[in-house]
Amino acid sequence: MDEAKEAVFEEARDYTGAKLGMWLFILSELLLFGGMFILYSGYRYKNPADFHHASRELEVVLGTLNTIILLTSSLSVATSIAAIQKGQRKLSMVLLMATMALGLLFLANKGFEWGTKIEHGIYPNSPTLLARSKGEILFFGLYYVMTGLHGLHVLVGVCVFSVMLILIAKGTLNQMRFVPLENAGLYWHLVDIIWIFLYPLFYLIT
Amino acid sequence: MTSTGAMESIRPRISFYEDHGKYRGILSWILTLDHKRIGLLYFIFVMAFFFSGVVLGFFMRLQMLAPGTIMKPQTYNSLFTLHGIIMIFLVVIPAIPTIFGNFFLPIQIGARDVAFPRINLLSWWLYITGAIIVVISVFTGGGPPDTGWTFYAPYSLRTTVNVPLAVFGVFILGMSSILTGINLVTTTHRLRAPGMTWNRLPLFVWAIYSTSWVQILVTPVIGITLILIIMERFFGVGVFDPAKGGDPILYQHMFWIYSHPATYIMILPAMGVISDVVPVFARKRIFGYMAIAISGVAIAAVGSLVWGHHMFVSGQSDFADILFSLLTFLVAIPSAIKVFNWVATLYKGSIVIEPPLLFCLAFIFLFSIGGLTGLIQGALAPNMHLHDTYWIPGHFHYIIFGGMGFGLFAAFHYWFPKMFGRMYNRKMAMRAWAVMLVGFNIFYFSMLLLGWEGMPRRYYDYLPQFRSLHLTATFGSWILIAGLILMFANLFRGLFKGEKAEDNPWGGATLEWQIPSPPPTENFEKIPGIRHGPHDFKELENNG
Amino acid sequence: MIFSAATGISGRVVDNVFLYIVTICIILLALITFLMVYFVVRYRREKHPTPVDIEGSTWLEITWTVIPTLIVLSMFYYGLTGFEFLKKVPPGAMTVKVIARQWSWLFQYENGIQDPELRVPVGMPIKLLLTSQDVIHGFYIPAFRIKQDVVPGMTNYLWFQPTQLGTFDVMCSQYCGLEHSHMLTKIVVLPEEEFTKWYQGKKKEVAAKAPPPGLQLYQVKGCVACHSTDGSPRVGPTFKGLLGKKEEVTTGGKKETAVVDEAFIREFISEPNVVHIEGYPPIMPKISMTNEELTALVDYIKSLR
Amino acid sequence: MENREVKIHPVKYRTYVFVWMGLVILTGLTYTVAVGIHPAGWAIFVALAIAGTKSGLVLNYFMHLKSERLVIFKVIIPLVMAVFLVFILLTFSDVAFRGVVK
Ligand code: HEA
Ligand code: HEA
Ligand code: HEC
Ligand code: CUA
Ligand SMILES: [Cu+2]
Repeated sequence: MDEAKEAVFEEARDYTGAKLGMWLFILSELLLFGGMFILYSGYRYKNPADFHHASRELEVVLGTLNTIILLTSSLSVATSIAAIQKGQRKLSMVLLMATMALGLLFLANKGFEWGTKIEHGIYPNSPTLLARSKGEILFFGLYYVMTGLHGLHVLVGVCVFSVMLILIAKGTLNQMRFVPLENAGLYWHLVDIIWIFLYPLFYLIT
Repeated sequence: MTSTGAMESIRPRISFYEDHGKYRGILSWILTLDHKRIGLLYFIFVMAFFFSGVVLGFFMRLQMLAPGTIMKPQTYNSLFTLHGIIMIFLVVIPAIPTIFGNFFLPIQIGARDVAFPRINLLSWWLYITGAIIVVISVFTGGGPPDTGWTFYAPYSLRTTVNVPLAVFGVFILGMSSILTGINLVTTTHRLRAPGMTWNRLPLFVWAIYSTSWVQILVTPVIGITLILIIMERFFGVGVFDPAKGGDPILYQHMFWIYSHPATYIMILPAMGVISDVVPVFARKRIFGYMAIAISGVAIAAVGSLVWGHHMFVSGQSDFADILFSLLTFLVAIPSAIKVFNWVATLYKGSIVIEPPLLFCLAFIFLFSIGGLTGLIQGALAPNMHLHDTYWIPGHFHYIIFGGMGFGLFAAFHYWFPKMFGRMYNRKMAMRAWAVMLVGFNIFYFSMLLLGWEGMPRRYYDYLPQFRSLHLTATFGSWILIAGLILMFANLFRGLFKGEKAEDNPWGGATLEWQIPSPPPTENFEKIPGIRHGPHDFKELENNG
Repeated sequence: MIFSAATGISGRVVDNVFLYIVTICIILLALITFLMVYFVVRYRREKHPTPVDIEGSTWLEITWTVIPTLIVLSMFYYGLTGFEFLKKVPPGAMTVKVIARQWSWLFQYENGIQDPELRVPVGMPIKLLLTSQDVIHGFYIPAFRIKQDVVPGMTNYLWFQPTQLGTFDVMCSQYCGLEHSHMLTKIVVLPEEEFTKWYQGKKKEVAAKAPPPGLQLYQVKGCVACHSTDGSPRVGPTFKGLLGKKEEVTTGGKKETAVVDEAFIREFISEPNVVHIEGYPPIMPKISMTNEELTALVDYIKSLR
Repeated sequence: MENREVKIHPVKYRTYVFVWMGLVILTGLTYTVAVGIHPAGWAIFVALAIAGTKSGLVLNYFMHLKSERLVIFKVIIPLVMAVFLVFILLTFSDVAFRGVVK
């Protein structure tokens, strides 16, 4: 192999560089949600009472449960990465599958929650909702958009993990080469952090 | 993996044009991982969109010759919307970072490629996808969007034309922009050659670096805003719809949180070009290197805090009006510092007058006018009168096209021999420059006067008192476009018929001039060690 | 003279700030341009073959940071004083409500008079309360140098004090759709007595007949923006000869031919988004009105043959 | 060629489990405070403070920010927080100060 090429390969696999890139991506994701939080805070400031009332209608227990599910999945993915770094491939795969299962459980829960709300006629533009106060319309508008966008991120995360799982099974990812998995993990933690804020802001308004 | 196909064939003197990598023909371009090829890909498409934008502008000016006879109101409304969308999102925001940032940033810091070549290619594909979606939106649904490039709610929620698709296209363009930003920041951090310390970076690299940060941090905000418009249109969530409690002013905040910093995404790279080109033709180092580098970062930082100056008459609180006006004035200071340093660089130089320098001088002049008109409308009382009149297009054409546009032309003329290995006709370039400068001022100065007279913008028709100025403006636009055609014809001719360029025709001291023209794949045989700053012409001469 | 003169107190205030900043800007621009051109000529290669390498100068950097800072702060301050004046409504101002909608203006006076043109007495401070029924508009009187966006869902205000008799243009400055360019009206500054006469006269008119006649409703409700009464084309179909006209309509995706009768017109005005007329954009807004007003309008439309 | 990557020292599983326990406890805490105690006024600040602590744990341990050596990693999160805070504050300079027009 040509010397020049080899050097490029080494640079292209620059471990810190890859992580830096992922972090920058995470920053921009944070501000994507940040934009929504700006809207949220503006509208909550203008309609405090309505937000409080509307928040009462969300299932706090389900929300708390989902928080714990997501926190646990963060734990499992972090340990999965540690496992592959230690060369424990099987363990890593099991933990990764657990993460995906928890992610799906989270989505199922969310879907159930949305489902009951929609059954009660509370969804954007529904006649029931439009009959309510403006603050409540806004609350539920934001609720659907923000949790929906977050759910989409969870879904993407699960898809990414399934690719990672295949790569580990094939041996492409291993004790020597795990950056993609580590980056996927970073992404998952980001999704977790966003939920950590969504949870009190939607479910715990007093 | 990387294009391993051509691995054996790497010989130092084969340019990246001949080394087509794993694929042949068109595929060797659209699937390339080489930063220079990707830069050229952007070049082609940005140019194409730029020309469509100019043609739209030309038709808008025609309409102003005889309103009512040339086109229907709806046509005019979609024309200025498309003109704005194309020029802002498809041309000036990507132009310098993607074309020249891609092509020259890695070379200037002594790297073989960007940090993530594949993501780089992905950005280009996203750019093309977004652009295609925007183009499709023109021909489908209820017809081209007619909201203005600002998509203000609630009009954008109510109009029956194809807003969601256009907005989605812009969203994709935003993703492309973010990925480019991530790539260039990481590249600057990780791939600098040994000895390329932060205070030896060419100022162009500094400029692209600050720009990239702005891209990463504010683009997502407009991303989510545009998504919300789509949500509003399809599901009626209500966050921007006053009928459901939404606040149209909050929409404007969200929009300008991105779109004001976006204006600095446009201008900073151009400032970087000027800061690197002027010293080469003055044969001396830049005056106040650190002042220029830091003021660039300051513009990026403070520039992210002034968005409210687009909303002085929107009904936002008086307190916000005052705060944003103050911040707006503060952001002018780093720009002023740059201008003074550029002028000071000319002092006691040994100045060679070549086309790139002329474009730089035009930049300084036109950018100053644009910036100073910015100060006038940034003051609260005059803004009450000037907002949403032709004064505003006057201001931003001066600063975007006079600033960013001429900066880009300077870059064209400066790096042309390096990129293509050929030289254009310099005399002709100077003539085109003169024609453009004349046409430009006739055209856009009339716009400023129209605005002061009280002619609102986005009008397809006007009251009789504005007629003479509109005619002058249209007349000026013809001269301007003539100059533009002359310039591009000259460059185009140089591309095919120009004489072979030397490796270092201008005597530049930065790294790209120390390698062959056009550069070979991977740029350097051996990663260079850096021992001096970007404008150390003495050092260069001593080394031969 | 190329500049149209400002009028009203606000006009003078804005012009003064403008002049102050423009003067400074012109001086700065001249200075920069002169130095740039001078250096290029003076130090060109033929005249000055060896460059002097100067790295920079800290005191110069400080100077040209501090001086511009002071300059821009003065600009800010001056702009601010003008702004404060423009925002502070003097006590005793006469209040007029302004209603904006696509694409016409309506002015409502305190005594119930409604008019598509703004009439004010000279010398009297006027406070305008701006509301919009659909999208954002911008209320702009160039001669007075004042402007304020009219935003749906909130009330904005603007005040001015005319000092000169005459008629001035009012324009819509915020892009609001198709006929944005024609959302124009006039402000008429009248002598005190003449204004009072008009005001009182109109008032009697208002008291005398309710509901007002169709023609007035046609203007007041804003139909005039989109429908002509003389057969000329506008955004919507003309009212002339509407009754009995045969036209292609789409109802819920089904195309059919309908003959326009009184019931059709009534229903169309109350629910404009159910049926669409071929060849026109489906943008007619739902305009709130009482039953009597509706009847008056329909009678008016019927009368246009 | 890839030996740069081997030098990483994986975190002990135990650490992760402790962090997770901390997170769950904090979740319980924020729930109790909101549902059980009902503090008026400052409730949102308590909730945000707890959420901030939780994300601090996730960032530092799960995402390894604590053990990153390069300066850039240390500044980016504060940077984004600062940017976001400024966006909120400037938006509130409008939202919170709008007078009512009569
Ligand atoms: C490249 C793009 C670009 C850049 C760099 C700028 C730079 C500036 N802009 Fe501009 N602006 C736009 C693009 C840009 N703008 C666009 C597109 C719009 C309209 C959007 C729309 O509505 O469609 C707009 C609108 C706009 C408005 C809103 C007007 C309105 O709608 O009511 C304002 C108000 O404050 C403003 C101000 C400024 C200021 C103060 C600067 C400053 O940064 C300028 C600084 C530069 C200088 C000051 C000149 C150089 C210095 C000297 C010559 C030395 C002497 C100087 C001093 C003593 C200070 N701009
Ligand atoms: C980069 C931005 C850009 C550029 C270059 C131009 C170029 C032109 N513009 Fe502008 N214009 C806008 C951005 C731009 N415009 C925007 C954002 C609006 C507001 C839209 C809205 O209201 O929503 C607007 C609005 C606008 C109006 C006001 C419409 C109205 O309010 O009613 C008019 C009217 O005449 C006009 C005319 C023109 C003409 C004739 C040209 C040209 O034909 C002049 C010729 C151009 C050149 C000679 C070259 C400039 C070159 C470059 C910038 C670099 C190009 C890059 C490559 C070649 C790779 N434009
Ligand atoms: C914003 C523009 C606009 C305004 C204001 C407006 N209209 Fe219309 N109108 C339209 C358009 C456009 C159509 C065709 C609608 C369609 O195809 O859905 C229309 C159709 C109609 C029709 C049916 C015409 C036919 O050919 O059958 C009637 C009747 C009518 N309008 C009455 C009114 C009245 C009365 C008012 C005022 C109270 C009014 N309109 C205000 C735009 C407007
Ligand atoms: Cu109303 Cu423009
Ligand atoms: Cu701005």
